[in-house]
Amino acid sequence: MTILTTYISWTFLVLGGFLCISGAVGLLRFPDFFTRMHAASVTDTLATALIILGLLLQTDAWMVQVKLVMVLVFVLLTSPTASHALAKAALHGGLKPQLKIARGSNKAGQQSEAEA
Amino acid sequence: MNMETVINMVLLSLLVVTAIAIVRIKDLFAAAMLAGIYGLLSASFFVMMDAVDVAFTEASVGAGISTLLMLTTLAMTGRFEKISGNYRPRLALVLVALTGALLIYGTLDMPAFGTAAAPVHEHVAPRYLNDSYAEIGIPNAVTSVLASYRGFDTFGEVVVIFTAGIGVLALLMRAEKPTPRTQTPTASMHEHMVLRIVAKMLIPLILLFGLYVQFHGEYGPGGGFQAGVIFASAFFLYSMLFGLSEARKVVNHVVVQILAALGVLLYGSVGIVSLMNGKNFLDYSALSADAVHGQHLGILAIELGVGITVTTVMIIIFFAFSGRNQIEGEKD
Amino acid sequence: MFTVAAAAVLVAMILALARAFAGPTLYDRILAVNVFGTKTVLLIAIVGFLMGRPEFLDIVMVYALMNFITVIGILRFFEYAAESESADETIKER
Amino acid sequence: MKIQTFSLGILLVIFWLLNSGHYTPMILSLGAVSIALVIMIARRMKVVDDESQPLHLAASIPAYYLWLLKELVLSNVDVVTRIWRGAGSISPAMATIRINQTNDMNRVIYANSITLTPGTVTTEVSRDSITVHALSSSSIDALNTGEMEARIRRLDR
Repeated sequence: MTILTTYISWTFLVLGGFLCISGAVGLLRFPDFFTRMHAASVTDTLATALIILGLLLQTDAWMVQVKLVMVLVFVLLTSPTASHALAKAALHGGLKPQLKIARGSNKAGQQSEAEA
Repeated sequence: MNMETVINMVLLSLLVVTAIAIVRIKDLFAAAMLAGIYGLLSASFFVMMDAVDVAFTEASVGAGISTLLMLTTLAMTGRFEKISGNYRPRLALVLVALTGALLIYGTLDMPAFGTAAAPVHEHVAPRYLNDSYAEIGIPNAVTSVLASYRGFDTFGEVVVIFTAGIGVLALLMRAEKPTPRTQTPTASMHEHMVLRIVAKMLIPLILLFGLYVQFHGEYGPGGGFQAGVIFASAFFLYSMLFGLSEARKVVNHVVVQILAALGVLLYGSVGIVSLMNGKNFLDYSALSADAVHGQHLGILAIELGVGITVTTVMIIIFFAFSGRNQIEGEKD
Repeated sequence: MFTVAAAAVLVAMILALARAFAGPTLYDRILAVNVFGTKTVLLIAIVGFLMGRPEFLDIVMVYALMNFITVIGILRFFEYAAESESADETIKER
Repeated sequence: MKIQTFSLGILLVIFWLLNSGHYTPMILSLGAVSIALVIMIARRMKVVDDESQPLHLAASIPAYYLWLLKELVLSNVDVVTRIWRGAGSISPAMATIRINQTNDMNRVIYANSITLTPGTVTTEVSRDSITVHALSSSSIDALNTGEMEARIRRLDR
C-alpha cells in the first residue's frame, strides 16, 4: 500500500467518524421525529460509505474488499427502504410532523399544482 | 490503556445502563426495542472477546429474531404492564436475593477472570486447540468442539429446539383453521411498493447467504444454528410483506413439521451409523476409512441436520405467532 | 486511525442510546435502534481491522440484514396493532 | 420469466463464488445444490421477475448512481451544517409532488433516491404522486425542478 492510499484512507475514516457523530448529534438536537430522521440518514449514507471505503483501502485481500462492498451496497439499499417505511408508519400512526413555517403546511397542494 | 480495553469498558457500561433501563421502563414495546439494543451490544462485546461464533449467533438470534418474537407476543398481550397497586412480591425478592448471594458465594473460589492457571486453560482447551486440526482436520476449532468433541451436547441442543417448536405448536396452533380471510398485508402491498421491490431483490440473496453460512462453518464463523436463523429470516421477511397465507403456500406447514423432525433424525442417525460401525455414538471417524475424512462427513451431516431443524422450527414458531395474531385481530 | 473511527462510532452509539431512552415517541425509539444497529455494523467492521481479523465481515453482513428485518418487523406489527386496537392507545406515548 | 431466472442464477453464482473463497469440489458442488434450491424457492415465492431483476436498467444505472453520489455528498454537507448550526436553521416542510413515471420500478428508484439523500424522506408513493418530508423547503424546491425525476425517466430508454 502506498503512502497516498494510506492518507486517503485515513481521511475517509476520520471524515466518516465526524459524520457519524454529527448524525448522532442531530438525532439528539432536532425537534421532532421527522427531522431527526434526516439526521439519522446522514450516518446511514455518507458516514457508512466513507468508513467502509476507508477500511477497504486498508487491505489488499480481495475477499475482504468484496465483502466490504457487499455490506455497503446492502446498507445503501436497505437503509432508505427502512427509513421510508418508518416515516410512513409514523404518519399513518397519526404522528404529525412539526412544520415550522406556516407556508410549509399549505404549500403541499399549491406546489404540486404549480409543477403539474 | 489501549483501544480494545476502552471499547470493552464502554460496551459493558452501555450494557449495564440498557439493562437497568429495560427493568425500569413500563412501556413493553420500548422495552423490546431496548432489548434489541442489548442484543446488539452483547454481540459487539462477544466480537471484542474474539468469540466470533457466539457473536454470530447473538447477531442473528439476540438482536434479530428475538426482538421480532417479543413484538409478536406483545401484539397478543398488549403493550403495558398490568400491575395492581398492592402487588409486593416480597417472597420472590427474598428468593432472588438468596440465589444471587449463593451464586456469588459459589464464584468466590473460582480462579480470577482470564488467569492462565485456571483449570479450563490447562486441560481441555489446550487439548482441543492443539490436537483438533490433526484429529478433525478443519480450521475452525469452535466447530470441531461443537460438532464433534461435544457432538452429544449439541444433539441435546437440537432436541431442545425441536421440543420448543412442538411446544409452540401445541399451544398456538389449536385455533388454527384455514379460514379464508381478508389479508391485510396483501391488500396493502401496492402501497408498500418500495418494500415489495427491495424485498424481492433481497430474498434470494438472503437465502443463499444462509446456505453459505451453513456450509462454511468449518472454515469461518457460522454453522447450522446461525444458518438456520438466517435462512428462516428470509421467510419471515416474505411473510411480513406478502402475507402469511402466501408464505404458507410457499412452505406447506405439514412439510415444515416433517422436516423439523427429519433434521433431528438425520443428526441421530449419524450417531447410529457410527455405533453400527463399532465406534462410539457420534464418533464420526467411523464414517469413512480415513478418520479425518469421516469427521468431515459427519460434521457436514450433523450441521445439515441442525440447519434443517433450526430453520423449520423458527418458521413454525413465527408462523404460529403471527397466525395467532391475525385470528385475535379478527375477533375484535 | 482505526482508533479515531472506532471512538467516533462509540460516541455516536452513546448518543443514539440516549435518544432510545428519551423517546419521546415510539418511532423515535425505533429510529434510535436502527441508527444503533448501523453503528454496530460499523463498529464490528472497524474492530475487525483493529484486531487484524477482517474476516469478521460475515457477522457484519448478518447484522445489517437483521437490522433491516427487525425494522420491517416492527413496522408490520405496528400496522397489526393499529388495526386491532384504538389508534390512540397504540401510537401515542402515555 | 426465463431470462430473469437465468440472470438470478448468474447473480447467485457470483455471490457464492465471491463469498465462499473455498474452491474445492465438495464446496463447489454444495454451492451448486444451494443455488438450485434458492432458485426453486424464489420461483415458488414468485419473486423472480423484472422487478427483482431489472435487466433493462443495467446499462443506464451506473451513470445515474454517479450523479446520485454527487447529490448525496452535497446534501450530506447541507444537513451536517444545519445539525451544527442548531434547530434554528431548519424549516421542515412537507409537499406532495406529482410524478410522471411509467412503472413501479422507476417510482421505487425515485422514492429511494429521495430518501437516500439526507434532508428529504419519502413518506408516501402512489402511482402519480410522491409525498416528501424535507428538512428545509429549499430541498422541496430542488425536487420540484424535476431534474432527478427526468434522469430516472431516462433510465429505461
